[in-house]
Amino acid sequence: MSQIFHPSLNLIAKAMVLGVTLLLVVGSIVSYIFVRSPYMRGTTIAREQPVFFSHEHHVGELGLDCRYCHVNVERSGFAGVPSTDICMGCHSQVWADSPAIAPIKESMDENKPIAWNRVNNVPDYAFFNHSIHINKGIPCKECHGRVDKMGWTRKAQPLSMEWCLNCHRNRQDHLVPREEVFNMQYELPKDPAEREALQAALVEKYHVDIHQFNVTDCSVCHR
Amino acid sequence: MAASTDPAEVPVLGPGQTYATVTDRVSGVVLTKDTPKGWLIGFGIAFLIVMLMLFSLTVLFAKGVGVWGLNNTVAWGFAIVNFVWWVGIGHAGTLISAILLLFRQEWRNSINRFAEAMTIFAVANAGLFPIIHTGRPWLAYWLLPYPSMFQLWPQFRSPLLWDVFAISTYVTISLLFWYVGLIPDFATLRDMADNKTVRRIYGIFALGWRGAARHWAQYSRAALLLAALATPLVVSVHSVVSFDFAVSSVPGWHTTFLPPYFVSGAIYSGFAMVVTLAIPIRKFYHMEDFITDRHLENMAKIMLATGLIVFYAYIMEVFFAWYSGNHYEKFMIYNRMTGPYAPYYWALIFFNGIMIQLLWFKKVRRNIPLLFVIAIGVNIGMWLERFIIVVTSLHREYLPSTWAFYAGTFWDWSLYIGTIGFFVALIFLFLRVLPMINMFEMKELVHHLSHKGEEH
Amino acid sequence: MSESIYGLIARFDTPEAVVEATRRAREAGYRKMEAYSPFPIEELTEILDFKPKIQYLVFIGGVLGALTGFALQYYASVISYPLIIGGRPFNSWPAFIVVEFELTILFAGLAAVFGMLGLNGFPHPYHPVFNAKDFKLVSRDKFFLVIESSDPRFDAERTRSFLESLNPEEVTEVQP
Amino acid sequence: MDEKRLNISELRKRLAEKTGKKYWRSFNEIADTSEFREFLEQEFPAGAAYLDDPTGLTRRTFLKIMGASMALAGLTACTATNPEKIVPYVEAPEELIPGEPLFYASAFPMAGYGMGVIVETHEGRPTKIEGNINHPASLGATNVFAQASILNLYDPDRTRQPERKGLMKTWSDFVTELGSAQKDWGDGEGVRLLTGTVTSPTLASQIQAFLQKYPAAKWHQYEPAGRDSARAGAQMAFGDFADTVYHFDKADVVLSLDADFLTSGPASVRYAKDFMKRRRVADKPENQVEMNRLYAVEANLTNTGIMADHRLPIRAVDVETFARSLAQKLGLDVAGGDPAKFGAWLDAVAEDLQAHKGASIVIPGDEQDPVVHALAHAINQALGNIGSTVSIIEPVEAEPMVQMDSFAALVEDMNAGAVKALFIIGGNPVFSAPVDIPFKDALKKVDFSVYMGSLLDETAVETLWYIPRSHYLETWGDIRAFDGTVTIMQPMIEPLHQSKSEYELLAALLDEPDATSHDIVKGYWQENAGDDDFDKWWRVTLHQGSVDGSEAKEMAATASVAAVASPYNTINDEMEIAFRPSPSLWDGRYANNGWLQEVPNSVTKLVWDNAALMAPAQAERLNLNDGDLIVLNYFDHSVEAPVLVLPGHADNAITVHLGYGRKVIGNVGRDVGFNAYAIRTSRKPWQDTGVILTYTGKTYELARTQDHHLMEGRTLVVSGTLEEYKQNPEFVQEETEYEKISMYPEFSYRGNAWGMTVDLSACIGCNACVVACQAENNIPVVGKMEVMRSREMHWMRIDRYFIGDMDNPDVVYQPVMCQQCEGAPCEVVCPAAATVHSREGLNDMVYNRCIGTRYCENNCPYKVRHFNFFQYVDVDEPTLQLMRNPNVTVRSRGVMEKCTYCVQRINAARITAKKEDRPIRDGEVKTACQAACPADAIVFGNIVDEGSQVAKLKASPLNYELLGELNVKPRTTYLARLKNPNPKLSEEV
Repeated sequence: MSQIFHPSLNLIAKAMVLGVTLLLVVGSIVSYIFVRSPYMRGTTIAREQPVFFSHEHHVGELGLDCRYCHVNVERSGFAGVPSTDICMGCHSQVWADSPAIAPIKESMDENKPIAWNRVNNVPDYAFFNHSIHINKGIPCKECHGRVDKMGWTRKAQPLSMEWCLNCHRNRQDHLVPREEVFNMQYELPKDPAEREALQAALVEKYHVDIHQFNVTDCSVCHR
Repeated sequence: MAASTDPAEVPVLGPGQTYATVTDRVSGVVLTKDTPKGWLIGFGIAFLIVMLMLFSLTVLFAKGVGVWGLNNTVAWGFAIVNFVWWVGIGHAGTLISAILLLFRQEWRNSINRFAEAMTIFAVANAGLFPIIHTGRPWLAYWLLPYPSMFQLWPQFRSPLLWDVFAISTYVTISLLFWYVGLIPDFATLRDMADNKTVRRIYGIFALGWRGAARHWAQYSRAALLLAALATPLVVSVHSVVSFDFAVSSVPGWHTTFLPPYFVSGAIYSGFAMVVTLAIPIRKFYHMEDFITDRHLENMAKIMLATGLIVFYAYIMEVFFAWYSGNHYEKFMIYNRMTGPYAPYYWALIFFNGIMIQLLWFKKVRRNIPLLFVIAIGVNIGMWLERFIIVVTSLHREYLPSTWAFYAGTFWDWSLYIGTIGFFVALIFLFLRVLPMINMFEMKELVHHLSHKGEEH
Repeated sequence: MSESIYGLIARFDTPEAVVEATRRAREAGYRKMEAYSPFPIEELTEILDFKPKIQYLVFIGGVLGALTGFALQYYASVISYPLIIGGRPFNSWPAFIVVEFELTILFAGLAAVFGMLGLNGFPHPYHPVFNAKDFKLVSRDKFFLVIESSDPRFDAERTRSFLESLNPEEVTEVQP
Repeated sequence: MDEKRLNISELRKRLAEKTGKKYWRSFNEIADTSEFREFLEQEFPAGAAYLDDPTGLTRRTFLKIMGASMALAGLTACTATNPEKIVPYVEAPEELIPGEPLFYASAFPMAGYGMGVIVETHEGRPTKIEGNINHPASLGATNVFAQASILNLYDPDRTRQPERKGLMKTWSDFVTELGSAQKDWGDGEGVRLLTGTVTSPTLASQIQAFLQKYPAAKWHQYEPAGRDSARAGAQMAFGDFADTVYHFDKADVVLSLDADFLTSGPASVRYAKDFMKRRRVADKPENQVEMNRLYAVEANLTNTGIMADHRLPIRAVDVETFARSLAQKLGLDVAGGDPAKFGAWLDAVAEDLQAHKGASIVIPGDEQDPVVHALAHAINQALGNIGSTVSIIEPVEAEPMVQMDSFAALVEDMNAGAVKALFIIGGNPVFSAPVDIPFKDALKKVDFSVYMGSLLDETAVETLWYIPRSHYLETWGDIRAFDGTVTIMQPMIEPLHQSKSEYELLAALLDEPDATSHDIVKGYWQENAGDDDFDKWWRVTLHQGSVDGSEAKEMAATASVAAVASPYNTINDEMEIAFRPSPSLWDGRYANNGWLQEVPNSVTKLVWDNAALMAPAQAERLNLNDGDLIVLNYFDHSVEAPVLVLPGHADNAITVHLGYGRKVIGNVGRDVGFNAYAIRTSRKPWQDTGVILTYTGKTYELARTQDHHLMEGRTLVVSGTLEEYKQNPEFVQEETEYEKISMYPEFSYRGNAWGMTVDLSACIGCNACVVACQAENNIPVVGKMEVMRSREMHWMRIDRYFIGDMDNPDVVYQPVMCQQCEGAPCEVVCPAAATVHSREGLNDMVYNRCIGTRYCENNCPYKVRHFNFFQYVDVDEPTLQLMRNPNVTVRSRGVMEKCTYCVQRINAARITAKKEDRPIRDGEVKTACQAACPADAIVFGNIVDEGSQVAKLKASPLNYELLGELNVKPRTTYLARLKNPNPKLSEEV
């Protein structure tokens, strides 16, 4: 009887078996990492806007307070995008006739709102409330990053459920004093002991509920 | 020989069979160039029905499960009925190859191959239903435990999740078991074929099997262990399926004896399906020498035994309802017997309880056409049983204000019939490209028989 | 030339013959040999004094499965994301038994199959023995005994005559 | 938005593509595709008014894109790769905080009367109606109509702009044509005004001005389901028009003469509140429990009849006889009674009433004949109730008149050709006119006819001009409540379409076509407020939602017995036909409201249809069954109607509901049910004998949300009598005692524990909760077909069971919503962990995790879970997106949904409380159903806080768990239903 396969196939066949197994393992690891990558979470893209607006300039250089434009962030679940008249508050004098301001003027004159592009977007079925986070001492930069260093605004955090949970389950580690919430430069004490003491105190002060044996209630965000 | 009266006289193998003849007869069916007319016609019809199934599925996905007869009271219908029915059928194969192997039942050798094939095809159908019956099937993968970005896991207390594990394990093990059994036969086909490509193809699947004694040793041991594992698996799978109901709080579902009841029911319907297939196949391919009346009779006996267990379960159900003194349980049974679905219930009792009693008589067991009819009847009866359990329990539950009715729509039926077509189509393909009978085990049988000093 | 061949192969018509032949060859002190048959013959295994190891793998597989099963469920429902489900405890182990059981079977089963294939060195599409004359009948109705040239006692002439003495149907050389 | 006007020829082209639709309806449908969207996308619709209004009206300018993007909380996650637009205001209105709701006081007008409401708005979009606690007609509660009115505002079928003979026009076109028409009006001869009942002071003054300008012009009023009998009755008794106000909180014994005062009429909410004050016992200590007692005499089985401790089903025409017999028993000198006929029942009632002189009420139904009202007045007077439990007040209406006569007179003149210009404001008379008043034909004789209505309806297509009427949430206005209290209605939103208010129409008639409702209403009050600091008065009044001291004065009136001495009707034994306003569609005005079409009739559980209701005995005699099509023939007018057998209905009588069978209307209401107006006459508009009934042999499919009406001997609704309770307060506990064992240890929940009690003694089955829930939680409407497949989506339903004698059964209501079980069976079986428990004990339903196995639904013993078998929610229609509650996810196809205890409200309250570092106060969180309930039957709160009302109620011996034997530990529990039967008649109960 004659052979139907070439001797080399012995090795190749075995190699293939091994290869497939390997592929499965590596594949799953890669995909695990990939879906969480900045690329997939869109934290790399600085999104263009209809108006050339730079947080870096307004916050970093001019040192404007967040609340100057995001007026309701302490009162409302919805931080709020500044209405045109707020922009005009300054720009009716400052840079009044620079081309960069033109779109704002136009919006004012034509009574047409400016259509900004959403940067930080959570799915419609996830209900996030700014005011409570602000009021309990979660600093803006915790989620929005150092906007004072951003030209075009960029998504700073993955904003995935995993990410939300990890913070909610270690609330004390993210607290800062209420008055530092809007301060982009504020740094917690370097010394861990000091830092812990401070945050423990804040937990007391703001009545942050940290005794929840990891149970995170779904209906807090989904309803 | 088929006319012999004493079952012991009826051999499990026709006369004059040698290693060579066995090999040639069986592999011949596969390796022949000209496909039989009957096969082409049969497969053609089955294929058309598969098209119907695909159409039905398209409509389902496009519009939503609302196209079915479901409502807010009877939230499960045909999909789950068919699921349980198919899983049940999917039990005979592994049972025959595993349990009967452990018990060293020689007569299993000729039927285990296509019984296993049947199992896999049936379970494939079964697996389809739980997925498509969900409202958002494209998210069914959420039931697999993987590290998602929600950091959420499936809910391991849910019987439906147990199903996911039970069914997938069952499919995997059955497939492997089947394939392992096929390896030596692949080698045979490789060696028997004249066409080089054909030999190559079977050669690949044969993995280079060459019948070395040491290989056989590992092989038989592995097969034995697999059988030992598969046996509890078979039992567990349908027990788990029964948990879907037993674990719930629905009167008519919430019963502790459901697992044994379901398992025996599964074996019952499984064997019925094997008989339903074996009779025409052995006729069409003239395999009477391998699938003898002895086989059919033994299967008939098993049907009788399991059938009696099932019938007993029906009676117990009624007894418990009465004995429990629970209003809802009592009402449930009363409603089954006299409610809007009473005809189904009594039909079920007839098919699974009364008709089966005929098998007490050897004459009936030996009467092939009649046996065939009975087997078909049992298939129907077992489907009705699942329908009764699912629908009649749900449609009149605790609060009379929520009582409602359920009836399958065209889309329910088309999908059910479609899966039957799918099943048959796969069987046809199997018969064409794979040895329907395990050749090496048959040769082993020849060997044993020759030692018993019987045939040659 | 004796070095250039894989070994000598003898064809037999009946299982009894090959069993007998193998015994005799064994007694004659041959070790590097293998018998081939269309179906398993237990005597051969004994004669060749071969002990299958597969069962250990299966056991390990089973244990692994059980552990994975419980670990997975415990991690998911107690450590990673505990949820209040119908007021049941986070670690409702009675409910976890089913999945644990299924995984035990699954792992053990996989170990059995792939263990067997592995131990048998499959896939192994090319093997010298396929070169032997009429060897394809091994999967039909013939029985073969091969004595490999690598056996210390192997000698083209003497081994051939020895095989001839076992009244085979035919003795031929197996090219490597 | 003239530039948005449609090019007709272009429309015709598109029309060609559309088929099978009435041509002039399609105009609007097509119109609303592209142009209307565009219109919505602008922040300020072109030509919108009051941009610079000092009173901060800018807040009402709404913002479609942001609004919709928040409202459209669907189940689709946005990945980083599809950027979403986010649009701020141009000028931020100072008091508006995006993301935070605002609440404004206004009034819900119906049939001329107002009910004070508080409107919740999001980004200037009204989304929910709540009751106004300071308003006499509401006291914080609402009714089913008020709840559903929000949908009317956003109804996609609303007409977009004025039309002239089916062609799209604008207001200015109308004004021009009106001007030229007015030229030859002279003194107004032949100029007529037809309105519904008018109580609005502003509108009234405008009409007066109009009548002064055109002295020969006439003003007619017509309400198809109006209160003529009450007016005529008062006239009969007191010699002059007067209104009656009842004080149920002061009444120990109440007799209803065919009056469904608990759920029907302008004061029903208030009356239900007052009545229940005297009926709820669970919140009182066991030793001092007491209940009022209600007797009801009626033909149809109404909610009031169901609440009654004793109910006497007799034909509506026999009620007069009953009243006369009672009067005689009470020693009044009237004829025509037949005390023997009513036997012990009558004696007991009379005795009871006499025993409670000055503390009882005899209340006649608005649908009863005037004489019954007059009799009731006389009886109340004899019992000394007038002045104590019954007040006679000056008419609330601007111009009381017997409307049927006025309407008849108008049509006479029209037929005589004496009417050259007719202005119809609301009411849809072409549809609702009695058969013997041929309004439709008469209308053809009027050259210049103008109709103002909210939809293009039967009347709109017959008149020359049609002006879309602004919804009450779109316009300023004022209206009086049943007791005369005036509310100034403020708009919550810019008119969505080119609609106008009746004030603006009247202004146009007075040559001020550009006057805005705001100027008109504010102008009127500037003169009549009688307050020197008007701006303050205005702000305060708007804020509190009622004008101080505006309630009608009580008048000294003595009812004349002589007036009612002799019988008014000659009663025969022929079969009776009774016409009643539909509890869902009223006189038909709400026919295009999907919520109201699908809310189950609380008694029959019928949806999307009306039927000929008859007693079982009668159906048996005539060998008829549910759904059999019969022809009702009454004075050679006939209509085909399906039979519905209603236990407890009076024998030898048929009741039909008005308002169905609309032919010209939006997509929702067209051809739903049969039109009972087709056999209604002005001679006997409410009931008469002599209807002839023939079976057609055909049957018709009726959709009911409940097909089985008996409790099958199960302990579902536990009920007893006050006596039983007094003797053995524990009787409920004994009835619902079960051994409870569990394989697992008890789970200890932390923090707040939300729970609810439902008082079955209080529930009047009015459905306000059901619709409130629907509005609050974005619950879709599924339509008749789906209901027939038992796929309705209402998160809460009101189960209704009949007990005992078929001819006069005891009927019980049981509101059932998710019971929030601590040992929830649904959670255990969900493989995806899509329904789990929160630490506060809520059974959370996570839509976005649900894959739709429906296992939870099977395993829910209460069957309160509802599955989206199809994509039920309309996510395309722009106006409907504006209506959605932005705080509740809009569910998509294939997911399960259910009651959440209004978790969005709990969360809002929790956040507020946390910000203020305090616990959530009792009563701070009110679920939508609780807030709407006029009977305060539903109480929600924190059950671990002993101080909370819910905790107190759960401690009551009347408290029990539904299906307690299943040991699922529901957080919602029920308070057993108590009745207070008269011992003398108790064998009847």
